[in-house]
Amino acid sequence: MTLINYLDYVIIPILSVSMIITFIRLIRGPRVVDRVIALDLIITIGIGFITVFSIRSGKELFMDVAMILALIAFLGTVAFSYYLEKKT
Amino acid sequence: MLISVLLGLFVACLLVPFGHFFRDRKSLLLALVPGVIFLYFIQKLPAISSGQVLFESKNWVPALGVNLGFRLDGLSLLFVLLISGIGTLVFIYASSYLKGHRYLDKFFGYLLLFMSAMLGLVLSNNVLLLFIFWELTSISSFFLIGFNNEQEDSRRSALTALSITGLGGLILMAGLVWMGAIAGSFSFGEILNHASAIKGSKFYPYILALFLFGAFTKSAQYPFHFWLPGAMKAPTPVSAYLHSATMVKAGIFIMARFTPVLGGTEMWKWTLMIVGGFTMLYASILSLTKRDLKGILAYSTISALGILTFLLGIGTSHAIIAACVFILVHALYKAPLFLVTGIIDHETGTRDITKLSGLGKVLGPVALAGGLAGLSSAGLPFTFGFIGKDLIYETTLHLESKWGWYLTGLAILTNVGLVGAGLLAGFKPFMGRVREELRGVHMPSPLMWVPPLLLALLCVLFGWNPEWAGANLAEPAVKGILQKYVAVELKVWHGFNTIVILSLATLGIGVILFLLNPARLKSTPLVSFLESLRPGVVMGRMFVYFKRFATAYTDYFHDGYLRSYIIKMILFAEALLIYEIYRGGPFTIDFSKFSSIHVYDVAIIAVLLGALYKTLKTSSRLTAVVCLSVIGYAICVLFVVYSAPDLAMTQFTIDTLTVVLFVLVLYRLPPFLKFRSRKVMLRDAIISVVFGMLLSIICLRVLVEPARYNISDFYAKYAYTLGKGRNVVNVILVDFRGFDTMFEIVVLSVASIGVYSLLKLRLKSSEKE
Amino acid sequence: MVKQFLMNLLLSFIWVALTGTLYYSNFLFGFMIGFAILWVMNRTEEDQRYFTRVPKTIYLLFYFVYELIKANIQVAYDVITPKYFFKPGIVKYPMSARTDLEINLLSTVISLTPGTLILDISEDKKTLYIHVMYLKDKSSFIKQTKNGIEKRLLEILR
Amino acid sequence: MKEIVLIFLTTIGALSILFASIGILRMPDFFLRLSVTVKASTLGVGLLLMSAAMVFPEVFVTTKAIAIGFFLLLTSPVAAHMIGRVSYLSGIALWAGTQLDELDGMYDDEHNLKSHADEMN
Amino acid sequence: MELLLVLTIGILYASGMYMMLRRSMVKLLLGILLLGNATNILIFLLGNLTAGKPPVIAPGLKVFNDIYADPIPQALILTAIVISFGLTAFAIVLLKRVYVLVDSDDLDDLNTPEEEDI
Amino acid sequence: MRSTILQTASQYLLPILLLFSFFLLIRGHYSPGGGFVGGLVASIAFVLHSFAHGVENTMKIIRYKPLSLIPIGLGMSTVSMLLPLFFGKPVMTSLWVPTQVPVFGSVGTTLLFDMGVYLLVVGVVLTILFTISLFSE
Amino acid sequence: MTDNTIIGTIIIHLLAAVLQLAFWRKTKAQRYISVTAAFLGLLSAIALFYKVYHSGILIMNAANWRAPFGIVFVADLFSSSLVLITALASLAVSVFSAAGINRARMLYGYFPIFHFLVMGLNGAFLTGDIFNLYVWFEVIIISSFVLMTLGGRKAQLEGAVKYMALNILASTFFLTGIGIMYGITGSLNMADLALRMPRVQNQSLVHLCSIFFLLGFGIKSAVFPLYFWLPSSYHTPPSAVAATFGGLLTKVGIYAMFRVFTLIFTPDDDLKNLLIVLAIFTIVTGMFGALIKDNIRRFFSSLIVCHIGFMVGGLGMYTKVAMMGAVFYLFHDILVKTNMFLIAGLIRLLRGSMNIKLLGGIYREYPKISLVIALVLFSLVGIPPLSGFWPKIYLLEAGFDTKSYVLSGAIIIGSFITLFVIARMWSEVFWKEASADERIQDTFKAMSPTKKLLLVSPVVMLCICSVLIGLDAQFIIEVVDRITDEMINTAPYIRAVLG
Ligand code: NA
Ligand code: NA
Repeated sequence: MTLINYLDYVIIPILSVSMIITFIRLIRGPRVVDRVIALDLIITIGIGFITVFSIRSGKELFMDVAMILALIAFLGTVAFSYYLEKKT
Repeated sequence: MLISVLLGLFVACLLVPFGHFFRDRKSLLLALVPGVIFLYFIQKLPAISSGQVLFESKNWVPALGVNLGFRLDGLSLLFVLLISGIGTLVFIYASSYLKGHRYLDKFFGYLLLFMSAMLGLVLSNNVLLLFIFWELTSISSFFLIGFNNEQEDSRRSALTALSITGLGGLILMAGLVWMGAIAGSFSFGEILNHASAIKGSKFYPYILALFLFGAFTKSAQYPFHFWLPGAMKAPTPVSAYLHSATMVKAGIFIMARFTPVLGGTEMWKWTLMIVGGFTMLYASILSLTKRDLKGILAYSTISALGILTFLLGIGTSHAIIAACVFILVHALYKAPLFLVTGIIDHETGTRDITKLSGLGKVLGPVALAGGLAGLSSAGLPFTFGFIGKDLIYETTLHLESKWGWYLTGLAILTNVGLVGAGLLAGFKPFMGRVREELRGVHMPSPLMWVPPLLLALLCVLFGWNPEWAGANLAEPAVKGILQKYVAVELKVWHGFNTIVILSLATLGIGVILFLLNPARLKSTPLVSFLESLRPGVVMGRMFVYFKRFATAYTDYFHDGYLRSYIIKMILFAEALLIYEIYRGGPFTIDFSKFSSIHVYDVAIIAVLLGALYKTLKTSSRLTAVVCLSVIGYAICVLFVVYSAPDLAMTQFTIDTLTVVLFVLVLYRLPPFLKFRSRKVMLRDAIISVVFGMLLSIICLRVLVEPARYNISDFYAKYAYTLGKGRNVVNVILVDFRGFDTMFEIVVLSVASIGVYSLLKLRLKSSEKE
Repeated sequence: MVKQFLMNLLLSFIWVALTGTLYYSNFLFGFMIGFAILWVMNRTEEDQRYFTRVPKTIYLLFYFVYELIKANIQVAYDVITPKYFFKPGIVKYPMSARTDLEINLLSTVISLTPGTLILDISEDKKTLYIHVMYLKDKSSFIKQTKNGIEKRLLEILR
Repeated sequence: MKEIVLIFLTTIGALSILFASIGILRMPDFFLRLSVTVKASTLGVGLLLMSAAMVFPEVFVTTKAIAIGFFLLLTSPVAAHMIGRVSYLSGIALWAGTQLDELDGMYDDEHNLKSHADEMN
Repeated sequence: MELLLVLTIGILYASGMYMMLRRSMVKLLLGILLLGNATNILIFLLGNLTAGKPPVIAPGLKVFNDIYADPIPQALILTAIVISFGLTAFAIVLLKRVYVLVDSDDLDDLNTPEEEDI
Repeated sequence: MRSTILQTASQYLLPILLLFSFFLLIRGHYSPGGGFVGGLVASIAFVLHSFAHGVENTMKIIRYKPLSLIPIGLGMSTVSMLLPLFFGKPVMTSLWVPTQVPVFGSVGTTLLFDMGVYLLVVGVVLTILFTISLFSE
Repeated sequence: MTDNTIIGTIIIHLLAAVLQLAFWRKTKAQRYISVTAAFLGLLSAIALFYKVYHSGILIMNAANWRAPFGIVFVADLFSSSLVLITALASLAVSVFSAAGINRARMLYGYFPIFHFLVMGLNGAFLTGDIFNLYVWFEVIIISSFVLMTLGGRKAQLEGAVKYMALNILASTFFLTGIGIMYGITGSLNMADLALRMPRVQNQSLVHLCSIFFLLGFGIKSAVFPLYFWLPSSYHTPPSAVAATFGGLLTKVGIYAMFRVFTLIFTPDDDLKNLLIVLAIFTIVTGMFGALIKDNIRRFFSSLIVCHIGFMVGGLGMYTKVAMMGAVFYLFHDILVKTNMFLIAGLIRLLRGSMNIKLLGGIYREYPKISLVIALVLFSLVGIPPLSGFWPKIYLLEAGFDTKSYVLSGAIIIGSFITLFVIARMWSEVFWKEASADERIQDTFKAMSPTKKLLLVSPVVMLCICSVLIGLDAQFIIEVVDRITDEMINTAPYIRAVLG
């Protein structure tokens, strides 16, 4: 089994499953903050996925996208915190 | 001819800036304009009466076949002389009548405009040109009727008149355009040449209907006549000019002009005879029941117009001769009657005949004018009116069919009414004892009483000596209508024949009617029946219903609710798409063309759709925002997988910024409103789902469409070698399609300025615009 | 001045890391950009000791990667087993760290260590409020942290 | 050899992420979920990045991977702190098994946090 | 994958429309955003999907030596995304202002009667 | 929203993000990135800073009103669009500096254009967000 | 051969806007820049028109990439005449704005956005690339959003919400259409598309695609049943803005419809009939709306809808004569509608109101202005020989040729209601005595002579233009004739673009 196959048939499915599991938390909530951290985790998983995908497709270009995600994803969390604090 | 038409327009335009020079007596100078025109055309009289037709043409809009083409034949000349001749007198009269009026200069401006329009109308040799002038008469008369614009009545009458004649005009235009389309030209000569083609066309009935609708509205035929009495709100000189001599005759003129083109058919004949016949009788009876002098004159004018239509409908050469003479006759007596009425109104302040009597003692020359005109109107022998009436009877009696006698009866009845009306207007105010309150009445300036007297004297002059008018005015006019020569020999006395008996009988009955006080007729069943036929009121009511319908319609479609608009638009879109998809027929999908589905595909789509579902369902705004950003991030990952890193980056940053935006803005807003009506939600769901399905189907169809031409190969080839960049998307953005980017950043700038101003700019309530 | 220079140096290193090309010119360019950015930011605050000890920082970084792995194994076990072993609590922790940088690094490090998470810092910057997953005893936790992570960190920083 | 290391790294990385996601789903209260996710996911992604750095021979990929990891380490505790603090403020319920809550009552009306309960503000 | 995306596009369009038909201004906005996303994916799909081949010419090459994803739809979508960001920003603020003025999130309240015209 | 941690973090994230944004800008022609994304990242840096320190303080750092960046950015792009006119070429035609410049690679009007876009995007995003923060009632 | 004159107007307005942004809050400078730019724009438009009129279709390959690879700008007679007319209208609005727009609005970017809008209009007329057209449309709509909301009054914002939502819907349709178009042809260049459309195997897709364009442009041009945004919003912004909108915005939709449905898609009978039916309903809807409204700008807005029907009807009949009528009408309508809304603004300055029930007495106080206005009003109606008259002849003639009797009837009734509404307005606003209502106030009287001149001269200028169009209809007809030739025979266009 080559690395690519391994990534395709093991790693990516694991990541996909993780994403969906996290997503269930996002749907379930119950509070907005739960959704926000689920969102944060989804993005983090996304970073992982993109990394794996770039290994898999041999294009390191995609890591740039991961870099952007890593740098600014938390702005969303900050913004939601800002919102919630203003509201309470 | 062009110059004569333009002269009035030019002077009218000059009056806009230089009007203040003409606000006093100097306004009399303006009478020079019609005067000069009159003199110019009178010198053409010999040529025309010898049978010549003068043409003049100047290119204007050759593409449409519209040239400034003029044609001076007998018919035009007759009208031109009336327009300019009576015009001169009316101008003189008006400068005194409206002395000191603040809008005197504008009055003359409108009047000049009107006069030029009339001249243009009767002279034009091109149907579109004719129509242009036709509309100008409507507009200028709108301004003239509404001249006393501070009075609501006046404004309303002007609006009614414009509405009726304007509608007629537009419909006439359609008729003329169709005629032109069949003839292949808008030149009157060409149309005349294609007369048989037009008459033979299967569109003839429609063209005729459109044409006559226009003509009838303008010439105040029943049931469109009601605007004319209303138009009496205009200052009297206007009434005298527009509503006796000229504008209303435009309708008659155009019917006469087009007689060779459209006339002669049964349809033409019967329509004109029925409409004209009914109008003449109806109006003549009603004219007797009016107490307002102008009302009497207005209805008798309508009646006269009915007679003219009737005669044109009969269409025999006798009839045409009668019509031509009667045009002249009517103008010559009706104008002075109006002018006299104006004097009475001006000096006494009333036009109610029951309040007027004995004015003959204080207003001698005026009474003379009124009396003579009244007699001509009544058709006393040795007045021109007698000859007119004579010819009418001659026409009806000469008809070969059994209808002749019926029509003669109709004519007699009408004429009896007109005799009464003429006497009521021309005699009644001057007879009897002077009323106490009228004793202080002064003679007006000669500028006011000389013009009507002149015209009245003409009535007598032509009455004594009709040969000249017959040969020089009527005969060429008849030729102009019929396009063939018919001798017109008018005589004072034909000998004692049936016609004379009928004429005298008419006169006698009329006089008796006058003496019996025709106001009493008002209570007769016939009159109350006729009075109950009020097309004006009916049309008014129809208009109200029309407006009500318009309101309902507008309220239905434009109901103020955004979602109702969207629904209508989407339903429309769906209808079109469904029709087109249905028309496109079935299609097969080649599944092998599609790429396989990976686990991550499923995960991405599952997350996307799940988040979408939550967005739709949640009642928390913030959850919706969270879910929306999940959708965005899922799309971002999709872009990564399917080779669009630039897109993914942009999508992600923009999505994050959108979240920030939402968060900054939304925190004060209340939770979502819940208007849960299952029915509405179901309806919306169905509409939206159908739309989504249509889009899916379309996508599928596009996907099965075989390989496309690939323009990106060019980009791929030159992105590095010429564009000097490796990232083709970026090279497209800043180079190949740099213009898109250039102006998309404009969009961004404008949006930010918009946000800035929206939040910062607060106008004070006192600030406008 | 010196601190800014160091910050600038750091930025140029990051630049080189980003572009991945270690040319002299590239480093110089990165330095220039960094200088420009610092100039734009125009900070005037006094006494900000940025990265005075770069090597120790890098050491710290690797230390925490190690800690991270350790923490994860513990948590992972807890997550996948049906029974919950944790005894959570929010603990008030009096800091020795004083400057913003110290506080920040400390809280970052604590957040990344197993089972602890900074919830907030008091207004007077003396107290951390830490969410602890496996809280057996409050005072022993505080002591452990004081002598462990905080001490190590402050050693590097001061 | 390299392949085995890679498989090892990616597997551990993916599994940590999986545990984080299971954690976020299973944990009984918000703070526990938060606590679990931050670390596990950061680690997992870090490992995946490391494998990427190994796979691609170019230096700049390695630096990129380091940069991403660095950014994640920098930002995720901050994010966790922000959201945790706000959740506490918004009065989210702690798990029933919570031992101690020393934050209780320490915030004043303007969300200023005191060091001591008696501190006047 | 195309089939999944076709389905997704349909659902996105449908939900966008559905949201636009609600009475809440915020939902209207969400609807607009969803429609924007739907359109972008539509362009992306109809411009043909290519997995893992970004249109970036590898260093050292002058032209592509492999297949590559069509860059044009990407450029178009990029432009469209940026434009719709501008519009969205404006729309959000507009709705906020309207909310403050009318004191309601209800689109049905946005009918100042004609009598109040000046 | 006062959080010491966020404030400190934003102090060092701001330069890093700005640096990163600039990185994205100048290599956009060769790899994913470009003026847009660069500008967006730069503005995110400032937005983050404003969350931690308040908009007023962030505005002090930028010194210029973000609104004034718009004409500058737009002006730069416009100039790069119009520059070829002076060489008798159609607007928007790329003009290149003949030699390769270190770090940047090929330098030409497209880079100027992209820089205009970058500045404009920063101006736009910050104008929008800061105005909202400052003036929302 | 590429020629930079084509985008002269675009560049002038772009530079003006950028300069004005640089002169932010310096309203005096902005005013000077605006009027100067509008004037230069006119000169440039004249130059372009002159060139195109004498030497045929001109193209400009942006960034020097030949079509269909780069974005191409094409000036044929149609687009260059529209550019010219737009330049006239925008000069008028610019001058009017200099005095008629509240200073507060100028402080917040009125002028730059106005110039962006005009730039967008010119771009939309000139571009030969369908996606670029989309970008121009977005420039137009975002500018119009901002102009519509500038000042932020309640009615303005309420109208803007609907305006915005429905216009974004239009953009969505348009963009979807572009996506489909790219999907089936792989091209974005309009000339190239014209060649590729017939080669698409499944022609049903071409029709489907055309429906999206119909919907998108239909919304922009306010065709029934897509017109709702227009009467919901056009009565709310300042008059100078409403003038730009009323005169130009819907017309871009019409332009795009003509361009797309003559160049890229050839309508089949179904589509033609659909257009005719839509035209009839549009006319009827507009005239009903106009009939029942008492606010000047509200019924002007409805009249816009009504007259859009004339043009769409012209397209629907799809004969040369019909299109000549429609294009002529388009030219006339831009000038007159712009002027109408300027006049509405003038009236509001004279009286402080737009409700005909409150208005009155203007004729008495301002007879000369009133007469000029009368001229404009009646040229809208199409009283011969003013500008609105000629195209109607063509339309009626085409109605006869194509047996579109109902449409002809609708045109007649629509014209009649226009006449009625306008005459009623004249009678109420100008003739009627001044109302004693205290809300009535004359702000015009107190203005400086310069300001008065700035307000009145654009009205007079546009009035002269429409009178000239009426009197020199021959020239316009020649132009229109050539334009319709270009529409019917697209080969020269395609050859010019693709070389
Ligand atoms: Na370029
Ligand atoms: Na870019």
